[in-house]
Amino acid sequence: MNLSNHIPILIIAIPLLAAFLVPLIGRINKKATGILTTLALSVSLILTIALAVKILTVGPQVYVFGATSPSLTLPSGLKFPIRIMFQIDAMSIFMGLITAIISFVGAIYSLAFMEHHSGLDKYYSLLLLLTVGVFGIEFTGDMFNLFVFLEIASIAAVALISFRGVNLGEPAEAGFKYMVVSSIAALIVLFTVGIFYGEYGLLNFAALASVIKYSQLDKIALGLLVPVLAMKAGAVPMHMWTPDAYSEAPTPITIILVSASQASLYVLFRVTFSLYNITLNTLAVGWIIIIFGVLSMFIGVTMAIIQKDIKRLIAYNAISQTGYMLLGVGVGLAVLANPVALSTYGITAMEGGIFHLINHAMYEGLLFLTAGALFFRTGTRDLDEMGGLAHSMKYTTIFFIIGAAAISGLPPFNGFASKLLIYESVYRFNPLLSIIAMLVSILTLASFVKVFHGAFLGPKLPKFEEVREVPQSMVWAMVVLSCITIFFGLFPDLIVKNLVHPAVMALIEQFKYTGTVLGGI
Amino acid sequence: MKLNKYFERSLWVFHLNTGSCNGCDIEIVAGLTPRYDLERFGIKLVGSPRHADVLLVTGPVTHKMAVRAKRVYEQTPDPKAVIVVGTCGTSGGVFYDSYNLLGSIDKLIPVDVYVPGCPVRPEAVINGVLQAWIKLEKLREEMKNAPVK
Amino acid sequence: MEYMRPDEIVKLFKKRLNESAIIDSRIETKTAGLKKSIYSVIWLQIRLENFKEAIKLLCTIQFPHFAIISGNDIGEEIELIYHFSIYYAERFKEISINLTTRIPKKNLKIPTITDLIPGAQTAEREIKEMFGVTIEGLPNLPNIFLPQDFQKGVYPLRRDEKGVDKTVRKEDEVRKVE
Amino acid sequence: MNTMSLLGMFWKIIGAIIIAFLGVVLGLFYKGIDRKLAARMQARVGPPIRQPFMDFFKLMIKENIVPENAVPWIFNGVPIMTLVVSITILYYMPIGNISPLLSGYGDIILIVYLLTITSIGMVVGGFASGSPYASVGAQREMVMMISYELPLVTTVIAIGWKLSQTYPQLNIFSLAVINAHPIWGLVGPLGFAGAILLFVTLAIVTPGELSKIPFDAPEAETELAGGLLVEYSGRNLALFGLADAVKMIVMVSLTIFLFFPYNIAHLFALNGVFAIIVDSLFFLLKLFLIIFIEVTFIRVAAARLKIDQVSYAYWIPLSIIGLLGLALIVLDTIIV
Amino acid sequence: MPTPMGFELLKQLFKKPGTNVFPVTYYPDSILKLLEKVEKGEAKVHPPVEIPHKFRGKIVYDRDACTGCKLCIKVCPAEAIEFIPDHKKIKIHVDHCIFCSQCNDICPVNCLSMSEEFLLANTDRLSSKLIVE
Amino acid sequence: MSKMTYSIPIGPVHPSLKEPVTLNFEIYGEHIEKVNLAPGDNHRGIEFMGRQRNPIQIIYLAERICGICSASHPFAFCRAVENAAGIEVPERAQYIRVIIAELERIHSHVLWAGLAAHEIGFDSVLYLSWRAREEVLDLLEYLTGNRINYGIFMIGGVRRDISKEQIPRVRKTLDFYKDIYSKIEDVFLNDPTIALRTKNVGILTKEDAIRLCAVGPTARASGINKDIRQDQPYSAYADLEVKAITPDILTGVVNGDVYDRVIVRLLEVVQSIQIIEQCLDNMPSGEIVAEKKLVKLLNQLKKAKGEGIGRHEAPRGEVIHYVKLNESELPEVWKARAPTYNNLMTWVPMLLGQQIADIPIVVASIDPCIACMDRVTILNKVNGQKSILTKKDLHKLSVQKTRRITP
Repeated sequence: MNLSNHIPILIIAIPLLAAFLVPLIGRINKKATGILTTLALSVSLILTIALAVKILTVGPQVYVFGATSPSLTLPSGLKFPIRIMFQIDAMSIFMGLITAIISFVGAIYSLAFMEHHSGLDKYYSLLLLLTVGVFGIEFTGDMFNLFVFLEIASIAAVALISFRGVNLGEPAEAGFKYMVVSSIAALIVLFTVGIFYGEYGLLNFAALASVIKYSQLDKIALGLLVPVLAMKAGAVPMHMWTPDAYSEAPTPITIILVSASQASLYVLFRVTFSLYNITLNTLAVGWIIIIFGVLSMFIGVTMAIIQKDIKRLIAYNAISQTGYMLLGVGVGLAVLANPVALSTYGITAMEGGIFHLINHAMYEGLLFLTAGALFFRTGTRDLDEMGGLAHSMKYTTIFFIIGAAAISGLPPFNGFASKLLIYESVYRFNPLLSIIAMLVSILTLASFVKVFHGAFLGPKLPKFEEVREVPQSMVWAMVVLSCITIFFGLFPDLIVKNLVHPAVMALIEQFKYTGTVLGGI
Repeated sequence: MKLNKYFERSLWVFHLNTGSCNGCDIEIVAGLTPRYDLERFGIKLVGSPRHADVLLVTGPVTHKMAVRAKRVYEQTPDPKAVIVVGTCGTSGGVFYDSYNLLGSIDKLIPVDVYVPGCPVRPEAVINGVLQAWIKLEKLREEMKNAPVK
Repeated sequence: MEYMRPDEIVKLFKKRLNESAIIDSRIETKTAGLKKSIYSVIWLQIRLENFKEAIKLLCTIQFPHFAIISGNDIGEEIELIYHFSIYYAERFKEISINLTTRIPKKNLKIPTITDLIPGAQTAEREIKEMFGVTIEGLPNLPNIFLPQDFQKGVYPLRRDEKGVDKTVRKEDEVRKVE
Repeated sequence: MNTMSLLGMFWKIIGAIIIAFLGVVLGLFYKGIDRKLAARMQARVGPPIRQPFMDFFKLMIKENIVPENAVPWIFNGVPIMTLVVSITILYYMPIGNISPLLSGYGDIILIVYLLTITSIGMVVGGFASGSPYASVGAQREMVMMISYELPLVTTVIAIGWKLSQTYPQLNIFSLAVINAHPIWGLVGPLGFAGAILLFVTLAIVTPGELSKIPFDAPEAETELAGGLLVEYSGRNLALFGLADAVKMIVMVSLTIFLFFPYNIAHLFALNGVFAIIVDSLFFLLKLFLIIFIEVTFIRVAAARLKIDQVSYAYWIPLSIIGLLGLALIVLDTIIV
Repeated sequence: MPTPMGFELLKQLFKKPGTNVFPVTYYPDSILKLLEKVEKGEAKVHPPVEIPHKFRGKIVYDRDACTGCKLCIKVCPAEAIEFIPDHKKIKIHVDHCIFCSQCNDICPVNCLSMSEEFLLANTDRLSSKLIVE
Repeated sequence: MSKMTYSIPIGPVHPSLKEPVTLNFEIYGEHIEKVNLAPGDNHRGIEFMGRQRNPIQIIYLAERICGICSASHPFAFCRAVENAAGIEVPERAQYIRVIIAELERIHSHVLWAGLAAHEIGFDSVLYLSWRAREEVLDLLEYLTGNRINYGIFMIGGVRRDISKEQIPRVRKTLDFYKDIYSKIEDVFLNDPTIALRTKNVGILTKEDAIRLCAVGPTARASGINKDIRQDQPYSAYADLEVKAITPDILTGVVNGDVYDRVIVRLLEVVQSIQIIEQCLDNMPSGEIVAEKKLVKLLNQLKKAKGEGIGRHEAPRGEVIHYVKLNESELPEVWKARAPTYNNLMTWVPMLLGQQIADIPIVVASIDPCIACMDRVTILNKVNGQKSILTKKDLHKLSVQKTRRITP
């Protein structure tokens, strides 16, 4: 019974505790709140990494609250997992890493970015809660807790999105939109929980997976879950909330929101792969997801190109990038039932999709941060207002270039690495998909050249005479992300082999997932 | 100012008309056409003074163009040469006694070679370029002997 | 209306405008080539008051081709010659018509003809700038030829004190003298 | 790659230097030939073939002016970046039967992207100059880049797909593989027609990619006075020139790899050094021919198109041709 | 491209170029050395396109025949002719001359005539080469 | 700047203009919203200079109004002086004048064809046509003694005769043009890319052409068959059958676009060849100049009193000179109007709504001769009162524009 077994709960608990401490500290010293948050998140980051190492070496870990075994023996001698438990395999920890890094960076960034705002204590505790929620979604092992954490995250997020002031129009609207969306999502999830419980009397993923038989009810449940989760992930055509939320939220929150949407993406994968797996008609569902993906890619980018607001532009690009992940994993799902195809290109496609997940979090975060930096200095998000900032904000410019190059999949940045995986596997499934994907990434490039030209190039504008580089902490936040971006870009095989591949396998090999829980029984 | 033997082997020309009668201008263009083909010597007409090595100036300088001519000359990166083509650019020719003329170009910018003629024949243009080569080569010799700072 | 011989045209002018309007009229006939084929040029000098209606009348004959306005500074007056040609686009038919009018320097004003012939705008602006003639009814457009900062009250083609006095002599006079 | 022995690394570096050098020299050389041929077609003597070299050396000594509106570090950085990138592409290219220096996953897609970077380099450079002409030029370049991407990608993917159907286990997008399996051998009559269509597509994309007449709207001399290069002078201009030359080699060799990867050494039962020499020479010959067809001739035999005409030409007719080619190849495979 | 121009160009490719390679085909290794050679007569310079009879080139002045009647000055459009009062002769500044040969026509004693020399480029417009007297 | 239009100045120093003139465009996207002409960069105050010179000197001044029309202006000027002073020109001289004028027309049109091709980036055609042009230049040099600025016109006649032994050479050249012409025509009328760039570009309706008093090929391409050689024949034209060329002769329709102007000019080359041949065939013998003795001529002109206009159909359109002699050595008034002076205004209707890429070809399509046009303007400052933006604003606006048109 050493401490290392308790890492999972610690990862959640520390930020949670901090969340409640922050207001108290805030009474004493405003500054301290930020510091505390950063500390808490850094600790959970370290723990996450530690856990990741453990899991990737030892194997999946099940953490049961208040017991050693998840199962409860009924008088009848029947055993099945009933206790609240975290079930963390390669996939979950992969997501966990993303969240940990992003939230940590967000916290650092906030230090300077939010300096002049009031109500910092609320801000930070909400931030922590949001993080906790996201962590929970990724770690939890049963449907109901999924719902709980979903709610936690949503509520925190709603508050944060409209943090800039409910009296201001846009933030309020954005917050409201998000509230509606997420409550619908939560309700649907709850509904499906009902369905499953009613049908099997089980809530634990693993247990469900082992008994699920793809009955009519299950079909309904799936039919409800897939769109809803896609909506939470901001896939076209249910993307209306994304641009508002992303652009109106304070920048550090925006990037955490990105990882939150990815969390729901994760849930989508979890449901389709680990829960249903080959029981369902993979080809059909796969295609549905692929279509979601292609739509998101294309519409997202075309919308992005016409934007004038830099954050909205990036937000729309975020949508189109989500499309890539859906595409990659969708192809994987589509050929799940066909071992040959799966081995030749299915796995690669999924690797691409999953790898893109983390890459996306990194460069998207970076881009949002640079956008935030511009906003921080110029006080505007309108591209027509800006211009010639490369003269005064050299670092920001460089970070932006890195981010833009990465998102448009230019070598040697991480975006290229993951997109390449997608291209060179997807075209075997259907050549057109690859063509569209490549075209989209060129369009993405175009949209970012536009930003680059508008905001950074050109003559120094008189009104921005006094503009200078952003404060240390923000720069460092961006440095962290750009380092990761470049590192992933330079040694993709390293990451794919050690981090992504296991995650993909965790998704594909359902029995392992169930085994970890039920095996103990 | 640096010079090397490749400079005069690829003189890129920017054509500047400061109020000429077209005669010289079309003869310059004719110089590029098959019959005379200045491109044999690596001479090529460019669209931007930034790319130019040689300014071919034609015509008496009207006050208006004087400003432009000066600006173009400044925009041209060093090392550069100026060749005046045509009598009116050299001295004013028939165009004198007017309230709007500056007269010859050398009042405005330093001129290296004058090519009188009204209008000059394309061969005369080539000959003018030849003079420029000679001048440049001599200059290089000097620089070799006594490197200018 | 049907084709009219030069003398008929002059008659028409005399008829339509009152007698005093036409100060002087003459028809030149020139010959060309071996065949000595003939073409004619009409010179009409018209009082300033009737000038505009003369143009109107001309337009009724056929929409004239407007060439140019020549100006000349003759002491107390400025003489403007509007060069037109009509009956173009037919072999041997075209007739050049030059309408002359004189404007006293006391009151340099002449109505515009751009309302009838838009193509005349450039020429009128030119006259305005060269001789300081006010063209009534011409929208106050920026100088087409003179710069905005051109010395006020100086009209280059005037022969009196308002003309350009000193001109840049040939630049190497000096050299010549030595 | 990261598990490469030190010696191998060393050799690679040497090779890299050699190839970079060769690429540049060849590029300029072929540029010279291109200019000479163009001149001859226009009944002129034309410049000596070594003219591009002289231009380069001349430009290197010219003063390098940075306009005050420009962002200096971007303005000066872009040409270098462009050149480096276009040279990098060469490292992925097998010449004759010499295998490429670098190779990994999907080289050809990588190449497509690197080509994009070179264009983007020009665009950014143009924008960075802060002159209206340059901006218009840059916008046009941007539009063109997007326009010809679809046909280009279609061609590449189509061929890759065909290969993948025939040899599922190969690493399809590596040029070496494509080079080893000519498309013509794999397809039936239908696919053959498709392949021809694809070749046409690529042949028309090439001048656009190199922004040569009739697709040189971005640098239109008589409209934009040199377009996006208008503010560049001296060293930067020289570098752009080099990049352009190398890019020409790259694009044309791309055509060769995709469509004419044949070697002749084995016909003479040669092997070892001779084979390499013969094939390299043969490769140069192919290079020459394709350049003549795709660049020189089209360049001198057409007028410059307007940007909207260019963009239309690429988006609608050419894309359709490309997709048709793809469709034919797919059909061919399914039927057989 | 299968356009009329296309065929024309291809035909042209195998024809001889219509260029008159004056003074030399390509840039020589050293222009000065070349000129020396030409001086010595070792190298030959390709002549320009031959100029017709009665071409109006650089003006030639027969100083002795001139009577100083100043008619040429009267008609010269470019004021290229300068009268030197003390010995009643004229001096022609070629850098002003526009080669109209009007002075030749009006000269009562035909002391002025046009040569066929038209390669007058010079680095100094006041050089003796450009002044006839 | 409401619709985020931004302004681009073309000229005075711009590769597509061989002569300085400034056009300011307000561009929206790639399309032209507003055109603002600011000529005058090329002004030399020639008429002013004319006041201090005697008629013979003015001939050469007139010649240098424009190097390309260097036969037209002297022609018109001489006719004006002759009309004013009542000098009769010998028939042979009239014929020689016409021959020279028509040779110049050939040279000018072929030159224009080349330049037009150059503007749309078709340099091969430039080289083709300019190679052809060299022939006529040689001929002119052979007849007059100079390639350009022929200096052959003299008040009361011409300075050089076309002798018997020169005629074969002339015919040779004409034959050369007969066969090269077919080639050029084929290129211009059958090349797809040229058609793409010239058809339906820069349209000038017949109404506009009449109202703006357009002249020359520009007017004829819009369907006005107006040609002084036909309408009011002078010199030898009176004996020749000259018909004004309009595009419908070839195509049957009149669009008034650039393509039509190309057609008109090409056809006029053929016409000129025919005219010259007719002239050569029935060229009368006799004197070539009314007054051989220049001194006498000068005195005669000094005594003369009167006014006269001289008109001539230059390659670009009607040239008209007005001269008033008033018993003095210097003419009292000398007014010269070149075709471009009238045609300049037609740029505005032609250019509106076109693209940036069309500017060079449209501007070139009227075959502008700024040197002619500007002869009268005094100093000129770029773009009158219309606010031409500083380079910075320009850039800024183009930045905004990029946002719209990228991609």
